[in-house]
Amino acid sequence: MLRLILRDLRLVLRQGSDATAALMFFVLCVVLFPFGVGPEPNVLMRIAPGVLLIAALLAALLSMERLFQGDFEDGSLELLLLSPLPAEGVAVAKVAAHWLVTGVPLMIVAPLLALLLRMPVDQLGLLVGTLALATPLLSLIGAVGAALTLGARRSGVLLPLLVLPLYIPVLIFAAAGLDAGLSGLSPRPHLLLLGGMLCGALVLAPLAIAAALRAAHE
Amino acid sequence: MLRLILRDLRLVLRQGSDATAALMFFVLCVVLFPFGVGPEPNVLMRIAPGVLLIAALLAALLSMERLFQGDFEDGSLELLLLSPLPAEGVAVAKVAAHWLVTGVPLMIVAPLLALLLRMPVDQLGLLVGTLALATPLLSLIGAVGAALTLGARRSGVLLPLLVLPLYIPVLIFAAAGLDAGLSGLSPRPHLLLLGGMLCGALVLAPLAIAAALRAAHE
Amino acid sequence: MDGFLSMGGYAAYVWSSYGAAALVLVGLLVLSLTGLRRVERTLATLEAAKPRRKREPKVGPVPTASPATETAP
Amino acid sequence: MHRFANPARFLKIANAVLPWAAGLSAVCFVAGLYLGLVASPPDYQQGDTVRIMYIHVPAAWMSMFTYSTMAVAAAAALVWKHPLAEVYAKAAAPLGAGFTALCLLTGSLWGAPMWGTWWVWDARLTSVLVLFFLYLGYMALVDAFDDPARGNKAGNILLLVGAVNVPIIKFSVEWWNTLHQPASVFRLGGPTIAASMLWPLLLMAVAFQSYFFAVVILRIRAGLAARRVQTLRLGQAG
Amino acid sequence: MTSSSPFTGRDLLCLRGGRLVFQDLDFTLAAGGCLTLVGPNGSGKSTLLRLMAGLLKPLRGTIAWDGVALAQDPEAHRARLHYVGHLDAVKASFTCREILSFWAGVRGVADRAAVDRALAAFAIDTIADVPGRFLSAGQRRRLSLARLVAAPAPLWLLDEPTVGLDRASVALLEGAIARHRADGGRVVLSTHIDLATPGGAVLDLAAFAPAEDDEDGAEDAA
Amino acid sequence: MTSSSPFTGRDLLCLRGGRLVFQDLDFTLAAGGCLTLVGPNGSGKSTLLRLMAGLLKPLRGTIAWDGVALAQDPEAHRARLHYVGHLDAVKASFTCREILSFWAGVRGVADRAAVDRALAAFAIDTIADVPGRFLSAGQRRRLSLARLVAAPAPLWLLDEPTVGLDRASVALLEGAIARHRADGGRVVLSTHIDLATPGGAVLDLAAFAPAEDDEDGAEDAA
Ligand code: HEM
Ligand SMILES: Nc1ncnc2c1ncn2[C@@H]1O[C@H](COP(=O)(O)OP(=O)(O)OP(=O)(O)O)[C@@H](O)[C@H]1O
Ligand SMILES: Nc1ncnc2c1ncn2[C@@H]1O[C@H](COP(=O)(O)OP(=O)(O)OP(=O)(O)O)[C@@H](O)[C@H]1O
Ligand SMILES: [Mg+2]
Ligand SMILES: [Mg+2]
Repeated sequence: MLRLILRDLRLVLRQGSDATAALMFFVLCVVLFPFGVGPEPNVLMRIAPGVLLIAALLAALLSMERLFQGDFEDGSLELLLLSPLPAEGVAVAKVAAHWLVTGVPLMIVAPLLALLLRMPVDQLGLLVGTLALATPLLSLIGAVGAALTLGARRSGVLLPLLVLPLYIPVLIFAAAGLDAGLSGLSPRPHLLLLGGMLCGALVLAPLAIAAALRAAHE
Repeated sequence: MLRLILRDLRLVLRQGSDATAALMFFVLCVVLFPFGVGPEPNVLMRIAPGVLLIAALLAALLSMERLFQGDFEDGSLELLLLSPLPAEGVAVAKVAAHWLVTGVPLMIVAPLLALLLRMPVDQLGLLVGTLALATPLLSLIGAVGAALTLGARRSGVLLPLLVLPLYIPVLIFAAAGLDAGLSGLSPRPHLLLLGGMLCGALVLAPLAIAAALRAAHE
Repeated sequence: MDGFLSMGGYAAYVWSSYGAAALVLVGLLVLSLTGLRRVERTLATLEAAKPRRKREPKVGPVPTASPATETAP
Repeated sequence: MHRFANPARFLKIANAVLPWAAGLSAVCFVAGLYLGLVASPPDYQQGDTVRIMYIHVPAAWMSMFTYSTMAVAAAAALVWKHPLAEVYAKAAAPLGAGFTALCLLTGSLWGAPMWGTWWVWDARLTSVLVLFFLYLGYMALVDAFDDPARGNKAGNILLLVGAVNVPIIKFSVEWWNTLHQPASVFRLGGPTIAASMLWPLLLMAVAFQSYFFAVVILRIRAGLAARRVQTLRLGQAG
Repeated sequence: MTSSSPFTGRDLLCLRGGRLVFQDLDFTLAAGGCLTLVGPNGSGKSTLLRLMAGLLKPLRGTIAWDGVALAQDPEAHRARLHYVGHLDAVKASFTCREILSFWAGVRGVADRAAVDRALAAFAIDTIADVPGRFLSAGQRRRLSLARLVAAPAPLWLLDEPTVGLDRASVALLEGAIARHRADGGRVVLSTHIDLATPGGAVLDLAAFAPAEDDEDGAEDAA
Repeated sequence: MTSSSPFTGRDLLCLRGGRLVFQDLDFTLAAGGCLTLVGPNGSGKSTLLRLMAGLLKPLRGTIAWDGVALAQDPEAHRARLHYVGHLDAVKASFTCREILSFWAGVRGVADRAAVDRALAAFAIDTIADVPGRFLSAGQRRRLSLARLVAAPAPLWLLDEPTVGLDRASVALLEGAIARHRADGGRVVLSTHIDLATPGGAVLDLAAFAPAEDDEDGAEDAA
């Protein structure tokens, strides 16, 4: 499993631009909103947490599509499922590699972008904390969707359709936590909820992913 | 060429979910914003045109990725390039089919969503008109990006990187037109600009797409 | 000197502009130089690794091979 | 032009040019910085912030110049298959991105005291931002392919498509009303001040330009060497 | 189908991924002729076929039809060739007949009878209404080959056409090639197994591989 | 490698895409044995190999190793098999050696010498450091086959392993199979061409086609 994670990370490094490109998309997406919404600072400040989270969500979603696709198409996934590794182990390894490559860099850049959108400095810790809970959740849930749509005809449009409804609760609680922080309330209950969802997903998602991967190879 | 358009339309209908899924994504995306931003009506109303346009843009972007991919991977594109059709004709046909399948239905649903976001009824005509200019532009520009990233390693994340900056002007002028309409000014200059961009893209994009498709098969 | 450094009260803006310029220009220069050093070193080791094979044909095929690139369609 | 097609001949010329370009750049930087920071007076309207101009304007010019030359190189590579053109475009891209980033950054730093805001979404600023992303997109696209030749080709097409952006940057101030001043720097405080600001500006412009030539020659040399390394590796393997 | 125009390649040199694949390669193919490309893996059979189709351009040398270089009139060349590569262009949700009529239509044949004839020629008429996703490897390949018969074209370029075919289908393919040649058509194919091509020429690509110590040419050219 | 446990299938019936592929199929494979699957296109060779690998489940009947049904202990079965399908699992940006050591590592072999031996066994040691993107069809396939040698496993399931191989490589494969069998390994392979498997059994899948489809089969073969 560790070997698989390392191989995936090496694959990303070798092929260069994955981490940077998902990140780039995140940055671009945040930058896009002022265009559509107008440059008024107070409006921007008001929607900053929502925009950051939605951008993170979309970045995760987009990079998710290729999570299993490459290995599926060239037969690697078939071989991995036929290897002595349990299918759940394969699933965990792929998700971990995805999170290390997209979630972690995103957590690092997010505070900078938040500053640009004029979020107060004392909220940045909360932002990073929320993202630390939200990004692995996004990776886990998205991977379930990616595994389910594997080999599906229009996976590019099917995947968001499946995954977005599951992403919405994450978005709601993360945004609620950030809003609570901004308005001086305690974000704890929302963060605890997110943490609970993360624990649940850590247990359930690998099982679901493994089952979906096996089904894709019937 | 007509045959190719018809075949693409049939492919979409047969495989079911493409048109509906892009549309669904559009709807979901618009619905997502209240969650991220909070339900305050005046904020929502203020950002409605921007949100609608950004959602249209993202829907176009996402459905774009598979535009040539399927035909590329199964060898159909190779055969089309070797057929007596000129490569530019292939490009135009694919873009036309994409627009018919995503742009047109989107134009039909957009007014309904706009009503949900409390856009004034007398602005709906302008909204549809703006989308009628913007969606073909999105299809044309996106197709250039899709053709360029064909066979690239991380096309899923590279494509937005290439295409979003080119989408930004479209977004700006469309949003400016809608905003002008909302504040009682004439949207004409912005729409004329969009129209000019569309004419330019209609001439340039097929050439660029054809060149990129040929390069993808070297 | 103080007046020079304070830039009429705009020190933060002016000096960070010049600082950024220095950073970008020097950074690009250093990156380019180290990149060049690195490839030239690998090139040297690669060429040293197989000198025998390369010397002999240098006399013959090379002149015919390089015009090929110039007349490439 | 075809005389330069041969890398060896190009390298001979480039190596001869390199020290001159580097030297000119150093001299102009020293002179320009002295004139710009010390000798020239502050503007009567903008005060000392006007000194940002000596970075901002050369960087802006170079960002457009670099992109234009890259687009020409792309056309040369696509039409005449000129072997050096792609190496040039690839070598120049990070420099262009750097200049564009500088232009954006110094513009923001200038805008904060002058306009009261770091950033507005007007046509000039937006089109420069698009230029920046075009550079990044080009660099990402070129090395996203397994086959370098294929990456170069895709990059060339992108460069040509993006070339429409350059006139938009140039004329954005005339076509749309924006906060950014039009090409009017020389009118700011009358002809006498213009001379004292014109000299440092021109010196800095020459310094940037020759810096670009010097560094791009280094980068082209690296690009040519990298190509050789790759073919040697492949030849060894096969 | 004109009968006297030769299809020729002169002095071809091809680079792939920065590496010299073959050089000094010449070929001539008259009407009714067949050229079989053989050679070990990686010797450039697929590369040469893509050159002949115009998908790749040679770094040196020219390929010409009746004395006119391909680069001068790519449209005309495309109109006269059929290419069957490693990929089968089979859409999962279309039936065999739909796929075949689309490709025939692209080449201007809108005739249902021609499509049915082509299906029968490769014994896939029994699965004509089965969607692509249910086809086995050999069935897909046969569907891909049926394009050759559905819309006539004077030049067939076939890259390992027998891959995945059972023996009966190989015989059908040999028959189709023989009939095509009897009508004045020409065929270039690559293969690792024996395929009966009476009177056809064989081109061994191993003979044009760059000499071991000749790699400087490749280096300079890259 | 245990030597007495038989690998058996009993009374297998398989549906694919809602269609009956074969029924009443039995097979037995003892240690050192080789089973060659033949049959026309679409007769179910690939399907049977995927059943044996445990990727598909039969609708009726059981496949068992030493009397233990696969479904009861899929992990143990996965640990003992090698599968080479139509896809080669070659990553464009890794070199041949990296790809091979990864797959060997997944099966617990972290030994560089074993990887080098496997590369040599299929004559790809000369391109060991070439990235996957530059491989031709046959070179990729050889790399895929080298997995068999790099990490030993008692059961080899090979779906048309000779596709794309030149003659020299086919001989290398035959040698590898013979050595594997001499060590007590067993091999199931499907093929359309002749492959020397001395003392091996042949299973013709055409014999197990469902009755009502018999005429289709006949037409297919014709
Ligand atoms: C991020 C913000 C900014 C960007 C992207 C930007 C971009 C540019 C560009 C591209 C040019 C070259 C125009 C040409 O050659 O025609 C330019 C020139 C110039 N900019 Fe800016 N600019 C920014 C902010 C500012 C600010 C805040 C000021 C001053 C208050 C300023 C003053 C100037 C001046 C004086 C010129 C020279 C015009 C001339 O050619 O005479 N810019 N800028
Ligand atoms: N897409 C590619 N990019 C770069 N190099 C390639 C590519 N495809 C093949 N090559 C290289 O070109 C050479 C010739 O490959 P080609 O596919 O033409 O061989 P082939 O004769 O068809 O072999 P096979 O019998 O294995 O199919 C090989 O050495 C290979 O390494
Ligand atoms: N993924 C699939 N889904 C549904 N049906 C399939 C699928 N793959 C194959 N089939 C059907 O199952 C049958 C057996 O296919 P299989 O691929 O096992 O044949 P095969 O003997 O390997 O043929 P070939 O020699 O052409 O490879 C065929 O009739 C085919 O229509
Ligand atoms: Mg080949
Ligand atoms: Mg099969």
